Order: sequence, then C-alpha cells, then structure tokens
Amino acid sequence: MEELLQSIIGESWILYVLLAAPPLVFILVYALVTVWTEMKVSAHMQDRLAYMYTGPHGILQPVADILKLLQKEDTVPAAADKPLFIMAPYLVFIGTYAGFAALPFSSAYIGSDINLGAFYIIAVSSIVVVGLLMAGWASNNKWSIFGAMRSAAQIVSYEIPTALALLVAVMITGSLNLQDVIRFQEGGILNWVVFGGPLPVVQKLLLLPFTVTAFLIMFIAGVAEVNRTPFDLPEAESELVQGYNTEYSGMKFAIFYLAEYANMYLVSGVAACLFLGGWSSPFGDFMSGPLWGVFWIVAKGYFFVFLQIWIRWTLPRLRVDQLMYTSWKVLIPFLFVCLFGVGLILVL
Amino acid sequence: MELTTIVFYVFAAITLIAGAIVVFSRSIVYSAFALLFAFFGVAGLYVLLMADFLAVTQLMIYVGAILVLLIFGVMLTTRVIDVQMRTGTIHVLPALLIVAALAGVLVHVLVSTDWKVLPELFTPEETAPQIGTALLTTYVLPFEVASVILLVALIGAAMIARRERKV
Amino acid sequence: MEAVRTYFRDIWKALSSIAVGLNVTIRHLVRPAVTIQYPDVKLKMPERARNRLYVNIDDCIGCDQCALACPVDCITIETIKATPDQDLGVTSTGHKKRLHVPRFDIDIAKCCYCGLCVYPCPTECIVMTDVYEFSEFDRHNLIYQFSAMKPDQIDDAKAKLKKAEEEAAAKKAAAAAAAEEKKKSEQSKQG
Amino acid sequence: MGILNYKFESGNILITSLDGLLNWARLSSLWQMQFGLACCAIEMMAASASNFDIMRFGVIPRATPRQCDVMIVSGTVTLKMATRIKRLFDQMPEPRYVISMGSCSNCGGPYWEHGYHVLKGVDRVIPVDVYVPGCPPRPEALLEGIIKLQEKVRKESLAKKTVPTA
Repeated sequence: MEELLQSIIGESWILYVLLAAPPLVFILVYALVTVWTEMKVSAHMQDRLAYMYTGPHGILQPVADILKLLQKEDTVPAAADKPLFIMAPYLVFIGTYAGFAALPFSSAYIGSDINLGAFYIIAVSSIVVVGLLMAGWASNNKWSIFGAMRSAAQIVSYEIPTALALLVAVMITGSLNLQDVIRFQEGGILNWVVFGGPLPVVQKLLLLPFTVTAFLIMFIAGVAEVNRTPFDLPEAESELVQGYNTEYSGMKFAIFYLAEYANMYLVSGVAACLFLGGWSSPFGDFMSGPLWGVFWIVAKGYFFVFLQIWIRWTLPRLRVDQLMYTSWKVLIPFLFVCLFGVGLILVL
Repeated sequence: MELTTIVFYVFAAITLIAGAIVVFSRSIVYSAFALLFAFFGVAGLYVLLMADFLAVTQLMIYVGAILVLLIFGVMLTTRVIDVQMRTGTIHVLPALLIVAALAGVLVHVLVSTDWKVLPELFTPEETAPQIGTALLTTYVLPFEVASVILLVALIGAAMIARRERKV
Repeated sequence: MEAVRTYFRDIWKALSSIAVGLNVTIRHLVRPAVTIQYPDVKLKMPERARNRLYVNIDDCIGCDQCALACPVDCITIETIKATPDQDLGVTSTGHKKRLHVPRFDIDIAKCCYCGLCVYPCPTECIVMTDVYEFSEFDRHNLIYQFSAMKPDQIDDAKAKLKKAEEEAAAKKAAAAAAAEEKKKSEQSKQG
Repeated sequence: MGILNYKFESGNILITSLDGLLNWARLSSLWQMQFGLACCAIEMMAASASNFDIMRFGVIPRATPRQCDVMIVSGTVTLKMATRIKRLFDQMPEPRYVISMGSCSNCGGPYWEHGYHVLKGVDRVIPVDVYVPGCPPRPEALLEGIIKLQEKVRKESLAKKTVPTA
C-alpha cells in the first residue's frame, strides 16, 4: 500500500498523513459499532432489549450519544489543574493510537512496519498510564486520584504477564515484527501459534499446553490492562464514583471513552496477531489475500472484543488484593513455566 | 528542508522545552509530567539515530516504569488534595559549579567529535538481535551481575516493606 | 503440600466457575427478551390496582367522609346546604343529596394511593382507577378539581342559602319577638 | 446554549433542521444520574430492569454528575439531602433536566403537612421539568415521564432554550 500510494502522490508529507489515517478512521467507526454492541449484548444477556427508538433496534444510538456529548457544557472544575486537565484525555488517546501504528490490518497495510512491532506496542501503551495519572491528579478529586492510582498500579503490574506471554509467541516465531509473526503462521488454522505453529507434529503436541496457557494469560492480562470488568477497579462505581474520569464531561469524556474502546481492540488485535494468525485465513489459501486479510484480522480482533463484553457482563469485580494475587502469584509463575517449557522444546 | 530534518528539529524542540519545564517549573507535578515529553522526544531522537530497540526500551523503561514510579512518589508524598507542591532554589553556587563542569565536558565532546553525515537514508539493520547476542556472549558477566544485584534489591525492598507478622 | 494443592484447586475452581457463568450469560443472550415495550405494549392492570383517584361528582353527597379518612389531607371539600325548595336529586345508590359541592379538589401530588378514602364513601363515588400515566410539566396541574359547579351556580347557591338563612332568621326573630311580646303581655296581666 | 439566546427569534430553515438533529441527539441519549433516595428508587431500579428496560429510550445510569443529562429525584427529599441534591444538580453540565418522581419529591407527599424533616417539593431547590405522580409511581409511569421529557426537549431550540408550552 505504501508503494502504491508513493507511486500516486510521490514522496511528500501527504503520503504519511494518508498512511496514518486508516487506523484513526477504523477506531472511530469501530468505537461507534462497539458502543452499540456492548449495550445490546449486555441487554440481551439480561433478557432486555436496550435502544429501540433511534433507528431500527437503535443503531443510530452511538451517533446520538456523540452528538449529545458535543453539545454538553465542557466543564473544568475550579480547583482543577487546567492545562493538565485538558491535556490528559488527549494523551491517553495518543498512547492508544500510537499503538495502532504497529498493528497490521492486512498483508498490504500496516501503519509502520517496524522490526520491534510487538515490543513497541507494549512500550507505547505505557503513555496511557501517564495520561491516566495526569487525569487523576489534575481533577483534584480524591476519587479521581484513587482511580488513577489503582489504574496505574493495575496496568503496570499486568504489563509484565502481557510481555511474558508475548515472549512465548515470539520465541516460537522468532520475530518481534508482527507482519513476520503473521507470515510465519500462514497456511491454515493448524499453523497458528496457539496450536504450536508450523512445526513438526511432535513439537506441536508438546508445545500445545504451553501455548494455550500463554494465550489465555495474554487475554486475561489484556482485559486487565484495559480496565474492564472483572478488573475494572479503577472505575468501580460503588467505591470511586467513576474513577479517573469522574470530573470529565462532554467531549473530553468522549475521548476517554474512545480511547478505552480503542484500547480494547488494540489488546485483542495483538493477541490475534501473535496467537491466532492475524490477517491470515484459517483455511490456508482459501479466502486469503489483502482484502480478506482485513476481514480476518477485524473478525478475530472483534471476536476478542465480544469475549471481553461477554466476560464483563458475567463476572463481578475483583478485590484489589485478588487482582494483585492473580497477576503476581498465578499468571507470572505460570508464564515462567511456559517460557521454560517452550524454550526447552524449541532447543531440543 | 527534508522531512527527516524537520522531524529531528521537532523532536529536539520537544526534548528541550520539556527539559526546560522539568528544571524551571515551580510545581513538582509539572516537572514530573514534563519528563514524559522529554523522554518521548529522546526516544524520537533515538529512532532517528537508527537505534530503534533503544528507543522502544527508552519508552518502556523510562515512561512505563520510572516515570510512573516517580509520579506515584510525588502523589503519595503529598496530601492527596493538596496541589501546593513547590520546589525552591537552594545551593545556587554548588549547582552552578557542577553545571559548569558538566557543560565543559559536553562542549569538549561536541567539539572534539568527528561528525559524520550519513550519505543517504538507508534501511537500518535489526538492532535487537545484535544487542541480544552481545548481552548473552560478550557482556554476559556484567549482565548477570546486574540482574543479580537487581534481584537482591527487589528481595530487600520486599523484606523492608513487609509488615511484621504478629505471632 | 496442602498449600500447593489449594493453590491449584483454587485456580481450577476459578476457571470452572467462570465457564459456568459464561455459559449462563450466553444462553440468556440467545433467549428472547422479556421486555414489555411500554408505550407500544402496556401491561394490563390488575383488577384492584390503586392508581389515580376519580370522583363521580354526580353521586357525591358532600359528606366529607373521604376527606376525614385521608391520612395526608389531600382532599378538600366545601359544601353549601341546599335550600328546601331545591331538589338535588338522588344518587345512584339511592341517597338523597342535600348539599351542593362547589369544591372537591384532590391534590394528586400529595395523594399516597392508600385507598382509605374509598371505603367510607356511602355512595361509592370516589374510586381508584387504573390510570397511571399522567405526569405533568407543572405541579399545579396535578390538583384535580372534580366539582361540576360553575362559579355563577356557586354564587347562586350561596345567595339562595343566604336568603333562606336570612328568611329563617327573620322568621325566628319574628317568632322570638312574638314570644317576647306574649310573655310581656302575660307578665303585665299578672302584674 | 446561552450564547444564542434570543438571537434567532424568527428562526430559519437551517436553524430549525439543525435544531431537530441536535434535539434528537439530546432526547435520545438522556443519561441518568445514578442515585436513588427512597422507596421510589426501587421502582426506578425496576424501570431499569428487564421488564420495563428504561435503556430502550437511551437512558443509561452514570455514576458521576459530570456526565449526566437527567436527574431523577426518586423519593423523599429530606432537608439534609436537599443540600446534596442541589450540589449534585449544580455539578451537572448544561443542558440538564430534572424529573421529580413520586409524591414526596413532587410536594412532600405524606409529609407535606407534618414532616418537620422533609423538603416540601424538590422544586424548592432545583428546577423540575417533569413531575411524575405516584406513591411510588409504577415503572411505566416513570417511562411516561421520560417520554414527556423527550417531548419537551424536542420542542427546544438552539436560539431559545425552551419554547413556552401552551
């Protein structure tokens, strides 16, 4: 895609803008769809209907929500730290959006084909933490700051299982470049890393328990990293009002919302790329190609988004100590075992 | 001007301005948050120097870990609702001396370096495998020693922070 | 050893219970919703539903029983006695109406829907209906006025009553005066 | 909304169709303040539950007043609570609406005469848009109140905040 565009408009800054735009467009459309899906899925899980009066089955509801949020008064509390308060939501969104740069959308399109793709995504998402801390501090509200601190502690401690689980996949594929990782898994569902990758059958069978565990842990840690139930302690309404976005209204809140949903897809997309073959078709050569690639990656990513929604409306919230116990005493030891096992099998 | 040059100046400006805020801001919180942009700018400069692994590591370690720790420290050491965290100016003379010495060294390095300009944009080789190989072959001893020291520090911190269990 | 076993058992328990929960929610996802889509479909009220009060003013005899029974005093009744020459008719239960009811206000905003006013009514004219959709933009619209009398009718009735009362008073005075006269004359006779 | 007050008295096609869109957005996404005061709150919860499902109208409970559009005052407003309600209302950003639910918050209800501790109607501290009568109102009655409020929002205009109702 880069070459194609380059041949049309030549080397100029417009090229780079055009190359950077697709993820943004995707995020906006995806967020609208997911807001609606989340509410509909939650409602039907509770035998309700939700959203019936804005278009058929309320499909225009997200549009109404956005238009309404645009009209809302944009308040900045008098006691807040104004510059930081205004900057925080954008910083959170930038952190998320920067992650999308290295997320492949098809064999022909990736925002930035860097060698350290997966590592870069993990690194850049730490800007989100600073953004959340900034929001919490600048609001000058105790609930905000408690929410921000919980959120930061949670994201920082769950980054470790995410990175370790990522290492398991990287050890098998031998590359941090997400495009290479996906190319490695091309050729059907059995070549996916979660099923041991395209290795000899004996090795695959031996790898299977470790890859499945790593994949599960990657997903759990991903849910925790985007602060969703059952790990939504930073936004626990019953304790902290709304967490770090308690004082945000109107458009600034909408940007937080957008970043949260974009983050959901980001962790899902990374998990799909590393373990489920990204844009590669599950049927080998059938239904593969750049455009089908877009379909497959979005379908796989969206499946995880749906899974996150499903889990959110099933499980209650964890306690803080349970949260830390899960990360440090369950996920990380299991991943160490996985790393060791995978290393041993690959070497032998 | 070439795009790379513009990007370089943008990152340099971000780094310098953020650094200035870190130093001159009266509020510790502002300094801490400005550090984010300083680190970010430095990471950008690393990318321009073809050191992509270093850039990402910079983001990961400094922004993801050290800065968060720093902000946590700043926030926890003050009362939660109190924003009045100020820094004063103390020890002007020793500071000036140290800064002058440091500036001398830096200027000396700047002058004595044999600057080379890359002829054109070239695709960088992967730095991650090289760094990995170097760390596990040539520098394996310092690497392991450093990790053992860190482990000891970690265990020590856990020991100190642990609440005494009443028997 | 026990600790290790508990550790793994806890993990297994957590995973299996999550699976149970997910199973429940996904089954509900595909089940049809139970929602009654209110403005389009309405729930039928049960027979003895207590909602908005209604007063059939034609049957009201102005006995004030309901106002007395009301625990929150949301019913205000004013009455004017009918003069003997006026025939107000009878209620559907056969009670003779002897009072005009120029004012029968119920402040529905205050009403607590207890239904205590319904039971003492001798003519069963105050009832609880099944109307529950009557929200208002202005609170004063929630004061319901049931009296059918127009202001001139009220004035008329008042005037008539006043006249009748005056006449009665005059008659009484005349009778009293006559009695006095009689008494005086008797006294003088005796004297 | 206040800037444009009475600048477009007559209105034109652009303003009116834009009004229509913006009003539609506002009325179909009335986020509700997640708080309940007394027994009416139980009915409010029932209205959110599966059988009545207030979310069909786009009403989502939000925990913080900063993100709310409508405050449903559901229940007895004690004098102590009145100050809190006033503060929460002040924290809500414009445009904001209030539904007074049930007799107690309409006018004091059973406590209108002898309740020494009860505010005689929440409209003494905050402006109320819709009064839903009932003690407590049925969940449907609350839904009807929401529909009534939506009607009111539909009649609003960018130029004038509220068109006086006939």
